[in-house]
Amino acid sequence: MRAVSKVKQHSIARKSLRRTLFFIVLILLAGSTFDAYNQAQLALVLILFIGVLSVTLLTGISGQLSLGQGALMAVGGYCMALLITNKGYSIWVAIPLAIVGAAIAGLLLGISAARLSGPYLAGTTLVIALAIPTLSNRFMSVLKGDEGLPVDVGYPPNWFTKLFGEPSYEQWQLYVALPFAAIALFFASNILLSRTGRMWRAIRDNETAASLSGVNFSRQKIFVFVVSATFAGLSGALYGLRGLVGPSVYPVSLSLTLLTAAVLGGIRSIFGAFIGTVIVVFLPDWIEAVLGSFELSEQVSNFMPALISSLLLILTVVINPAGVAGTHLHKHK
Amino acid sequence: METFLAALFSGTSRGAIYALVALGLVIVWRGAGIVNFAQMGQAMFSTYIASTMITNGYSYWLGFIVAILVGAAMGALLDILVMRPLSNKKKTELLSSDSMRAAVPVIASLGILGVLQALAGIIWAAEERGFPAPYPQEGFTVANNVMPFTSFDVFVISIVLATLLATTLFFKKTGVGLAMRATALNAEVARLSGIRTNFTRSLSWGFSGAASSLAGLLITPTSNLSPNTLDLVLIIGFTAAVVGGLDSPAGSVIGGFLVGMVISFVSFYDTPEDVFLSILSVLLLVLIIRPRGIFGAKDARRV
Amino acid sequence: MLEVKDLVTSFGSVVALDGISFTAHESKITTVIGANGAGKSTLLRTISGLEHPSTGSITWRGKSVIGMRPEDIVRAGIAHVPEGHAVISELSVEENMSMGSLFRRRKFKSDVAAAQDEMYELFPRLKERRKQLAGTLSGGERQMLAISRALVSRPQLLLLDEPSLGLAPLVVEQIIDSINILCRSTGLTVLLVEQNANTALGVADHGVLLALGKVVADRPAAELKADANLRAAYLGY
Amino acid sequence: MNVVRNRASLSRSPRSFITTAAVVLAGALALSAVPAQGASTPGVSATEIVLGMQLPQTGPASPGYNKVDDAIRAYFDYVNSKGGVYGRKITLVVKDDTYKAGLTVSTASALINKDKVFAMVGSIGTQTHISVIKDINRRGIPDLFVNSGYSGFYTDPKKYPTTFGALGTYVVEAKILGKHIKENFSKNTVGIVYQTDDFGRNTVEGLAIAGVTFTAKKTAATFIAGTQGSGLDAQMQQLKDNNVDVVVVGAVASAFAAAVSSANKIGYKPAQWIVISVGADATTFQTILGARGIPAASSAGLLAGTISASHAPSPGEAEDEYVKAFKTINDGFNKGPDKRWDNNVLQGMNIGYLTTSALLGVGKDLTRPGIIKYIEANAAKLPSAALSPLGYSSSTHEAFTGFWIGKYDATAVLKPIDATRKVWTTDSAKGAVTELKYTRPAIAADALPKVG
Repeated sequence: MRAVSKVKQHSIARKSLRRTLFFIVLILLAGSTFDAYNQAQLALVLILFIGVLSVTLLTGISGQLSLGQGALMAVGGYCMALLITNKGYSIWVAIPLAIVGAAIAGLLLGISAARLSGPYLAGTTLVIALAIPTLSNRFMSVLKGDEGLPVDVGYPPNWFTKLFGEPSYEQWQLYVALPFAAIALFFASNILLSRTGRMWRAIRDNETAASLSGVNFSRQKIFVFVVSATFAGLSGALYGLRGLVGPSVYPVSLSLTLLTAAVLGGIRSIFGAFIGTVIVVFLPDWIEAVLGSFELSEQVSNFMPALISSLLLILTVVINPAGVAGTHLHKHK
Repeated sequence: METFLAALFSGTSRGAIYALVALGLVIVWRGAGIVNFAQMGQAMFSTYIASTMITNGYSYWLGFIVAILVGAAMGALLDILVMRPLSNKKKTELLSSDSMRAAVPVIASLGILGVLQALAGIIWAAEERGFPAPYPQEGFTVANNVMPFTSFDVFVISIVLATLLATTLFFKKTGVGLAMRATALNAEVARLSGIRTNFTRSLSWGFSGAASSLAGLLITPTSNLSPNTLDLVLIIGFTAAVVGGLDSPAGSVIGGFLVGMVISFVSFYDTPEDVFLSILSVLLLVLIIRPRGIFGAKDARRV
Repeated sequence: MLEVKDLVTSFGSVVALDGISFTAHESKITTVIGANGAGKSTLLRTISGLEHPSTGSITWRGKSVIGMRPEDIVRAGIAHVPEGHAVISELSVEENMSMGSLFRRRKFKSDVAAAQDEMYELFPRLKERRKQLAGTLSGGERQMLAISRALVSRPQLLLLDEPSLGLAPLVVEQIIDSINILCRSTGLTVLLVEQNANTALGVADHGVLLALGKVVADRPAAELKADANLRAAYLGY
Repeated sequence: MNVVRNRASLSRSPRSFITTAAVVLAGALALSAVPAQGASTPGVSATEIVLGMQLPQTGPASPGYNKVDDAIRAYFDYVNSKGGVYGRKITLVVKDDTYKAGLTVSTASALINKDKVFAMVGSIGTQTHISVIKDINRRGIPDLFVNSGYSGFYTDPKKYPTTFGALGTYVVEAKILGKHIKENFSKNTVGIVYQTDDFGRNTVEGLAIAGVTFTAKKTAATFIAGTQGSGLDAQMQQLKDNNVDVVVVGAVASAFAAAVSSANKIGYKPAQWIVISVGADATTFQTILGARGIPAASSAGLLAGTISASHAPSPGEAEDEYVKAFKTINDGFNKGPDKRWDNNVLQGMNIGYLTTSALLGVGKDLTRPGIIKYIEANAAKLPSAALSPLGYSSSTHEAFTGFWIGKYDATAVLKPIDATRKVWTTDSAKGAVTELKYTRPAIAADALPKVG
């Protein structure tokens, strides 16, 4: 029995690894053909993809609706920025520590949220997303208020330039984000395929049945929050490395953007998370490219991207709530 | 003492409006199981219509009534055009779990909010404008002190209380009200009783739209009008609804006044910078003791 | 006369009703019996419009009800009391009952009150508790309330799904008796779904035995009751 | 059943994953790709100079500011109608960052990499600009005439060599107003209401240097920027309770309107309102209070007597030659949704004018290092509508170091407080406030800057 499950675990890990390698190759291929701007956008996709995965795990897989993942991103970002600016740590040390910080925040949030469900959880997390950024003014001397803590990915180390040549700033952003996104993908894939993922889905689909079959319900719920916070914290740290960690980097709308990406792509799959992130990041450019051929007055053109993307959002949800990647789920019971 | 009174008065008039916003959210939640994030977007839009009418010389009251009617129509229309087609998808596997039934309409309502804000920007430009109050905004004098409490605030509180009373009576005493409550509580039994649930559900959306438009008309005289000015009001109103219990209209009123008082007393006695943190603390405190809000049903009807 | 012909209803790949045909005659009690999962509840839910059949026909008094919405089917005179004492616990007894006649309020104003009074006469215990929340009632009282809720709509056809479920034998007897009296005195047509075949066949005129979504027997109730082989094969006793 | 189906969904073949993802990414590329430009200096060709600007055009922080880009563009269109700069027409590419710093990084990247702008011009938003200033400077892209008074951008040109301001810094203005307060209101209780961001804090800092200090929760009332919409009742009550009779407002115009409304509500009538120039926009003030049912005449009455400072003429000074010329251009060329003449439009026009004069001054051979060097060295030669010279030098990139102090009259026009307009100057550090003698160059008949 044990031997069998070990074999299974191996095959799960192998499958996740295969998927991750494909992902890396795909991104590197795309990155090498893209121009500088799209390389930077692709880096942004990788960063937000990790954040969207945190929504996929929390909401899509375990069924807990959070509107405050942006606040967990902020925790990750601030932890990292403080370690870099005050302690002089390199990003490679600061990011893992920031993830630990976010995981602790996720634990606290999970403990207080374990009893909440549905809109109550959504409401609480939304207010958290609103309140956390105001802490930066409350603890002005450390968190530097609205001005925030400027940080960036810096320059590649010598061994890197020796091996691969001098990358542009955009390429370097992409190369920094890629390993983290790949690790996140690997872990998310492993979780989803494993027994843990099945347990989380059981929580989502039927709380009572799950608790009857011996799942320690609230402990699992808290665990989901911690794992999800780890992903969000990593995403938030990388997001801050684009230039600044400050309250205007992690507004309430960031949390809603993550949820939007997750739902657009298909909230139950990793592939959906990726597609959704690509859509959210590139949609404004696509709209701009299309609108460029029309003569619009400034009053109209200013609001056109927001109007079109919101309309697309409604249409996608109404026509196929399972999202772009979830068409095959769209069947009658 | 003066500060105390001032905080009390200020909290009452603000709380009344949050109560109204929360009531709008509760009506839709009960009626359709949806948290409508577009609600204050609808209010913003209908308030702009009133504002346009008033600046073009129509009377305040005509604008007032038109805005409320537009709000009601907009609510019903959103249900018919977006939410009903969405809920017809309930049979799909994705929407079979409760969390998704909560999350997907949230996304749809965010989309609606985006559309309304963009349209308002296109139609009325994004400049911030003021909105008139029908009564003077000069405070009454209590014990030789002018309080932040005006004839307009009296108007606000009385119209909100009247609305709450009328809503309660409507739900309790009329057949349509009973049909709406039945639809909200158990749609299947309601349908098997011959109630046209699609209609009653749209009616809930219409009611909620009217209530939130009223809230918009009442809050903009102190907060200005621009496509985004009511975003924060929605979040605070949502908090109030959650604190009070999303299933309970009475709870939304208590929650609204409670949150209004917290905001007011923290602003007057501590510093306005702590407002959001204190709202969060109150929310967590209430929900840790009662996970479904103060007046929320103990037994989970919806998970 | 209710005529069901070649009715097929499925959920995804699971076929719940697999070509069902039978007839329920007017002013008679027809009972549908069968083991758990035989498709009895689905049959009623399909007749009342809650489920949509993929093929087949359902006609009531010569008119097809396929494609009609549940609320319109009620208005056409077919009332359904679903499984599990379907009342709304958060509403009072009175409100639950009047719910069923809301759609008749305008046209038959005087009759609405009369219909309710009849129900209070039929189930006096409900009258005592009319102001109470339905959630506070006992199981039997809830079942009485659910039936009353259906009957105040003045149906010609009553679909009754497992009224005995989870109730004490004495209460079951009382409820079944009331239905019997009502049917005989008013000419109401009843389609009674029961797992408890003995009780059902005891009161019914006609019996339909379902197994795995198919009709295996369609005979007068007394005849079915007497057939020991059939009982043993499909009902397990 | 769910579980089984989900697992099936996850084990969809990697090939289809790859294909779909590749298609999506290729689509992204195809739609967003822009042909590379061959010119040696990005954004400059024989016929065109491309400039980039980012600001909140939509969203909560946009009101008012969203008029500046239209005004700048209107001035450039005017220049283009007159033949452009050495035959090159100026194109302004504007990106909306909705005042979210996370988005600003993307819009800046688009301007730099996609639109290949020669320089950034007139960008608005302190916090958002912080997120990109380092990158812009590292690339050597001129970051001209930033619309922020945050002194951190300008006082250390070694840190940000390409960044130049377009306002006097908040500290300088506060120091000058502080001196005025010290001299004229020494017998009064002075209080302040300010927003807790760089703008509000720099204002408090500048006032403190001038010797005007406040006590937290007594004479200093704060609010989080963006929340003034819910009224400033508590703040005004606090100042009233502490018998403050001179109220300084370190906040945006809508907050000033909210403060006056709230004070009015509680019958609080301070003897003097003093408003930092950012918040003293008469048009915004009257638009908000006017529509609240307070007619223009009496909202001007509420504004009348308010003291403020300015580096430029008041937009209400109809006789000023720059105001006159800019107003005509605004009427003819502004295609924005709201082109009503106000402080924001005047500021935009002046940035357009300054940019044009810098471009003219560098000469035909336009390079990035060239224009940075030129601006730093020739501040005195660059004309503008301001009543103060530009302060750019190798030690600071602050724009206007001079402010004059004025009082609003009954027609909502800021009029000099002294019989003749006196301009005061100081630095963003501890330096003294002194009077400045400056004669502004006259505007040419064609309203184009004459350099050299």
